[in-house]
Amino acid sequence: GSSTESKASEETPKATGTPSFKIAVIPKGTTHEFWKAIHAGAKKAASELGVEVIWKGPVKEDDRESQIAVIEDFITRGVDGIVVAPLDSSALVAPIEEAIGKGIPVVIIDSGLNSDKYVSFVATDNYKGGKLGGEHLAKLLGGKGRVVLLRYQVGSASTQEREKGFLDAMKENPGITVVSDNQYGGATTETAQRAAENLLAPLKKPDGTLSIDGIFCPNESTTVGMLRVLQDAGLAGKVKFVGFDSSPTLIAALEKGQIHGLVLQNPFNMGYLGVKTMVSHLKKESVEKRIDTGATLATPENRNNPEIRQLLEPPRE
Amino acid sequence: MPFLEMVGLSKSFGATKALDSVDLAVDTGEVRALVGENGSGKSTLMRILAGVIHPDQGRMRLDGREYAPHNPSDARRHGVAMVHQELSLCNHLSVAENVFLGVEPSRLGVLERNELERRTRDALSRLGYPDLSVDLQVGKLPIATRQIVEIARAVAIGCRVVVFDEPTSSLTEEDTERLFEVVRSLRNSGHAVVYISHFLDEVREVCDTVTVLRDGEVVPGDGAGRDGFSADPVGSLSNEEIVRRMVGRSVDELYPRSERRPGEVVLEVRGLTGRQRPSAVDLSLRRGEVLGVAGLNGSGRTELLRAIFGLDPVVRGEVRVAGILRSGAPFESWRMGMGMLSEDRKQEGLALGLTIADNMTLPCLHRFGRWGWVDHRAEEATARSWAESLGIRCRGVGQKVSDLSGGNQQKVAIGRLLLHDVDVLLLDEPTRGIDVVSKSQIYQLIDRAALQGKAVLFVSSYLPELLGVCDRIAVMRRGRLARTLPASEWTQEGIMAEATGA
Amino acid sequence: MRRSETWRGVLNTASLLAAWLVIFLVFSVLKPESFPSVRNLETILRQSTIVAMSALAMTYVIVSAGIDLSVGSIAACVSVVIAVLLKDGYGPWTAVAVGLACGAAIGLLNGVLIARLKVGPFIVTLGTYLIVRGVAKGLGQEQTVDPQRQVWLNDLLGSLGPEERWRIFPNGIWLLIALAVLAALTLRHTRFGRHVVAIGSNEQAARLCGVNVEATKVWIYTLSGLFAGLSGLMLFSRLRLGDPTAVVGMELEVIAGVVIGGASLSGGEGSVVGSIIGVLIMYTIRSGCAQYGLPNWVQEIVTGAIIVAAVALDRLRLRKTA
Amino acid sequence: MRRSETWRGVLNTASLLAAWLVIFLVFSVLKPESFPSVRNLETILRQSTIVAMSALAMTYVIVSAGIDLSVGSIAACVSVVIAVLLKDGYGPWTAVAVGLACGAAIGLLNGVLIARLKVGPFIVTLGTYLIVRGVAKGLGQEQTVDPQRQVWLNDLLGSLGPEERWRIFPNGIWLLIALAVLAALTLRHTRFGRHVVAIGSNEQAARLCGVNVEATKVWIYTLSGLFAGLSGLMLFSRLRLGDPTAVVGMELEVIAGVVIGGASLSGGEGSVVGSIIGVLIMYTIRSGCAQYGLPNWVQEIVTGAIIVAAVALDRLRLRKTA
Ligand SMILES: Nc1ncnc2c1ncn2[C@@H]1O[C@H](COP(=O)(O)OP(=O)(O)OP(=O)(O)O)[C@@H](O)[C@H]1O
Ligand SMILES: Nc1ncnc2c1ncn2[C@@H]1O[C@H](COP(=O)(O)OP(=O)(O)OP(=O)(O)O)[C@@H](O)[C@H]1O
Ligand SMILES: [Mg+2]
Ligand SMILES: [Mg+2]
Repeated sequence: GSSTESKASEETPKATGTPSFKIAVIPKGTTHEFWKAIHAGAKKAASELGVEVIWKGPVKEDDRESQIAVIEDFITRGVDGIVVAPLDSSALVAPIEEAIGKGIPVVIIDSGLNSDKYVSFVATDNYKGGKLGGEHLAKLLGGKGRVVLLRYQVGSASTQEREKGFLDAMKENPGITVVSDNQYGGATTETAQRAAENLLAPLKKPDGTLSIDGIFCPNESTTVGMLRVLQDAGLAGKVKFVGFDSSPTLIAALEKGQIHGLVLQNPFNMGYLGVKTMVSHLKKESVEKRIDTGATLATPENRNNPEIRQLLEPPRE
Repeated sequence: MPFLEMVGLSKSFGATKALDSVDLAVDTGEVRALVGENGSGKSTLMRILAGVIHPDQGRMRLDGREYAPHNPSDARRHGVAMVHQELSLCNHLSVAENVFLGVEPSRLGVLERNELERRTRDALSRLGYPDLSVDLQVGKLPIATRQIVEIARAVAIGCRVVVFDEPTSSLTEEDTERLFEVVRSLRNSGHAVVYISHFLDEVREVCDTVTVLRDGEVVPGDGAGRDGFSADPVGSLSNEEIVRRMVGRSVDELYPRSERRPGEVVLEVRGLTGRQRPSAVDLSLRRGEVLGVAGLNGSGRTELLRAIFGLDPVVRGEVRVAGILRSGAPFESWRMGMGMLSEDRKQEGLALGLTIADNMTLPCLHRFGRWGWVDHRAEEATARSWAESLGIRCRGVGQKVSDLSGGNQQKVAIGRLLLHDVDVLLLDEPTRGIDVVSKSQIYQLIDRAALQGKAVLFVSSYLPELLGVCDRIAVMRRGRLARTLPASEWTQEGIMAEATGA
Repeated sequence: MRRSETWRGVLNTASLLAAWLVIFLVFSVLKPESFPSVRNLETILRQSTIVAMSALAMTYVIVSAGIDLSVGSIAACVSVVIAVLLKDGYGPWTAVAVGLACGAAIGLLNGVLIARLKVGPFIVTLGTYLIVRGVAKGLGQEQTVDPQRQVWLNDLLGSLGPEERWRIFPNGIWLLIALAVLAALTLRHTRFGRHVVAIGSNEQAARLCGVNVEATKVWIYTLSGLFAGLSGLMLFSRLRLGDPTAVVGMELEVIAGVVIGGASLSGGEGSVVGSIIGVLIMYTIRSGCAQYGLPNWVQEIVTGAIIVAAVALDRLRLRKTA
Repeated sequence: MRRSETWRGVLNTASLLAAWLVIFLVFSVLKPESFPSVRNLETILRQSTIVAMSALAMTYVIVSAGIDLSVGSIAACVSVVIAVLLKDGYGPWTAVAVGLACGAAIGLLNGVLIARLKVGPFIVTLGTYLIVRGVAKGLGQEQTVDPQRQVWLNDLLGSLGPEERWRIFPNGIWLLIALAVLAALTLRHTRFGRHVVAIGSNEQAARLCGVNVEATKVWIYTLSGLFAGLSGLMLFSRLRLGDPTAVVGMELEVIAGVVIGGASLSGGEGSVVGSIIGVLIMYTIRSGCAQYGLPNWVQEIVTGAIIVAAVALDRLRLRKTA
């Protein structure tokens, strides 16, 4: 796994007079479009506010230990504030509290942390997002049918929230049965694709069509992996499919009607607000403890609305 | 009742019957020679005694008690120690650690270094090597010295039975003499000693009694042995008689030498200098000529061959084969018509995990088939005919080389050179571990090769065979070629004097 | 090979095939409605192809007593190279050619370091494992690269539509089969193959016997890089995008497949066909467990246990016949 | 050790230490304001401890010409075991004892399979690598396990508060240092240690001399499991939870550290202190690159290149002196 560190420090006339803060922004990983959008948002905030943003992800994608090391290195190196998307709600408590103890304030983005010492928590409500996706799928199915859930990865809090939201939405529809919800896609698109293939194989009817009516995937890599399998088998579009997050591949599928809904977060805003909140705090202004960046549903119908378009193709870094 | 008694021992390896109901008895204060052809089962018998392998049938008694060692350390606990035919040392450990490996003096698992080194020094002094430093890594020692360490391992711990399996195959005359002293003193202090060798002179010099094995069975003697066990006093048998018992017929004309007419020069070495050895060696070799190289262990004969062949880096000098300069690695040497036999067949000579045919044909696969493809049938047929003409004891050329006895492995390695039909043969100790009969076979092959116009460079530590087989003999001393004379002008004493620089 | 050995080889392959059949049958009984079908077999084959491709050349590497840890990184890197070139508008043939050339070049680098510098293959390829992964991420700008083009590469491993059923398998699998046959014949029946075996059995003896050990090793690792490149091509074809973080840990799967297939890591032994079956066994287990609905962690346990058991049984059988 | 050898050993260690110093100095020059500080050194040490702990026993494994791929899985599994026990209300000592016992038991299993069934260590530990990872996930119910308790285990690797500065390092690092000294002495000065070297140097010879090869191997792998368990304890202490998916790929880091430290994968050579420095070198590079702000992919390339270069230089140096 990996991430680029880059510095964005532009002196804008607006920002003269404010002290130039050094703010570390730490994503969970970097190979998803999602993090690129967060990076873009963080940079925009940096240039608007005239602060320096240092972008650095864990060396090993999705590795908690590796993310702890990144935070420690920033503590040693000395920054004015840390904006972090914690890979784990508990494991990251110690290093983050250590940073806070050493006088470095921390803003949490994307996923929660079991602590209340941070400045603010800027994130999507993932449970709501999952539920949104589930309700959309239920509506597409008319409240009855058989569905499957391909989970993301063991121990990932934000996707678990989404999965939970989705399953709760299913429970509200007694006509819907969840055929499978214990298979994991794993960290990459390739593993997700294999998992999806094996998940669908026993669900194929002799005539090649599927014996299920709906599919939900809780993040980008599982959604892409599932999409590939459906495309391969010529089933794309023939089964209702709701995914999460956005990427060029998924947008194309949405346009072709192969995906019937994408739950979108607002990563650009997350990065932007994360840095902005931190700067406000550093300037001794008061900030909200919880900032919801919202979840929106994109469908083949509404995909061309400007505000949806903006979320589907967020500015990237 | 004899001290050590082996009754009805049998052992088969798959289809090979290595031992067939062998009886053997050795007493304390006795040095027993065990002789026989290659593959007759000598090593197998002694490996059973030392607990390395287990017999299919039969039993052993030691000092009047039932003796059935589970493993080598069990055997050592019972006082049975063995010097193995192939070196078995740990190169990364020191001399002292090797000598006491498995039975290190220790307290609560912590080595007692001083004790360890003192006792090692004692053992080495008894062998006549008080100056060998006990804290050197064994991997850094020359082969001959390693053999000493191996022997020290057997005599250092208090044991009652000592087995030597061809201990002198890489020792000089001088070292051999010292070893004999040790063997005699073991006998005099009441040990039972078994001594395996292909050198009947050695047997005659150091052994009291002799037992002959043939095809895994003991050849019955004249009934002079004790308690019905077959063993004859060495003095009561002539060499011819022993050989007759070994092979079932008498063997004569040990050193065949046809009338050879040397042709043009085919191998020319000028000022050849390696990293350490050799230094500034000049020599030239004609077709149809056999040039012997004598010298002490460590004099650099092996290094000379390796440098000529391109296995070791050459610092200065040049090698020409039929006038063409050799510039590269061994694969070029083969292409130029030069082949080499290594003295270390286990490490370097043979791919033990592969078959006889694979090993024999490896350098000349291009002769079978074309475009890089290999015609197996032709390849196998050729290998089979050579295996037969060399008298290799095997179930077929598809057998793994690791299953063969030491001597038969050596024959495979020699077969490879002859089969490839090279012009220049570099032979390093070609008869090491080979029985008397096969030796004369190999001499014949060398002779035949020379007659066909090939040139042979023959390195050996066994002077009689050099004197018997070669046209000219060169003596090597500290990496330099001291003097080259026709074989007829050399005597054993002359060679030794030249080699030691006396 | 000697006749006796050919027999042994055939027997070994037969017993491996039998093992695979048993596993397939077990899952067929557990999931009779979906598992025992040609389509499912095709699915398993398509999943195995990426790993199997590298396993072909890895057989050579392992038979020569070497190891190549960089194959996964090379595959990921080649998938990125192909995707980037396609995205930049190059034709698919150019993309594939350049991608495979990159793979072979990395293999060549491995080979030269191993043969010339005499550094052990484990360390050299551990180094390139890291380096090439880094390069892949750099090339892809730490992103998956989606060329968003409809090219024939995309269908190398796609499942066949009903009108194409006459082809039985997609082209990628046919390519694998053809290369496997070629690799198997080369190992057994050419000088190069015999030299590989000799080096693995006793490198010093091979050198003494006039085998050009260095050149042969360079070839072996170059081949390994090239075939890892083919794995990368297959990976691209499956994902239709270049993914610098894909197939992490693939090298261990490749090695496991080769070893289940009868190769010994100390060299001198191994067969190409065995390796393919070894990979197939692993993927059949995985697919079977998943389709039977076992949780992922049970799948891992079962796969691990079967790997150990397969090799242990093999050793026991050999010891009996020896 | 022999006097001459002791010297060689000291020289080797000194040259490794010098290499580490050079790397540290380079980064100190590049980042003079933050890199050359005791706190930073402590940070690097704390980050290396998990891997270094396993590297201690891995040195034994590699010196004996073996390999253990399961250490990462064992560490993850032990962290889960400890977390589950703590969550269920057991005391921290009990949790640690049971956790370490599990690690040792898995190592024992490895050892028995390797020594008794004569299956190669690569395959056996590849199997347990998968199996144990699966078990960890099963135990943790495919979740990280958060005991949510404040116990002393949590502070084994925590950074020290100002009032504790007199202890210089946290307890976990002191434990590492103590065990390293013990392991180094054991390898050099006990029968067990010498037998390990003998097995790696020439297994057949060791057996002929009455070394109980099987028992020694079982011990070696049990130790490796136990130390991997200690890595798991350190992992738990760092994360304060049990994480079944943690430290994927750790085994390769451990092996790389040991080999950089001078061990040879063909056995017989290696030193405990060298291994520790090897791990330290890797983590210093990583931390230095991170603090200097290099992108991760550049960091991977640099690490890979340094691994190869370190070993290549070592070989060149040895060839010269030989
Ligand atoms: N491990 C083995 N597997 C198969 N066959 C073996 C094995 N060890 C020995 N043999 C066979 O047993 C027979 C006796 O071998 P052994 O080594 O005892 O002969 P030897 O008398 O010591 O010969 P040499 O003088 O050549 O050393 C040979 O035919 C050999 O091929
Ligand atoms: N492991 C080693 N490291 C360095 N040098 C060695 C090693 N093994 C052997 N040698 C060198 O090679 C020679 C091998 O010893 P050996 O007793 O075989 O001498 P030689 O010159 O080959 O003569 P001979 O043919 O009589 O054996 C010694 O001179 C020794 O210096
Ligand atoms: Mg013998
Ligand atoms: Mg010699």
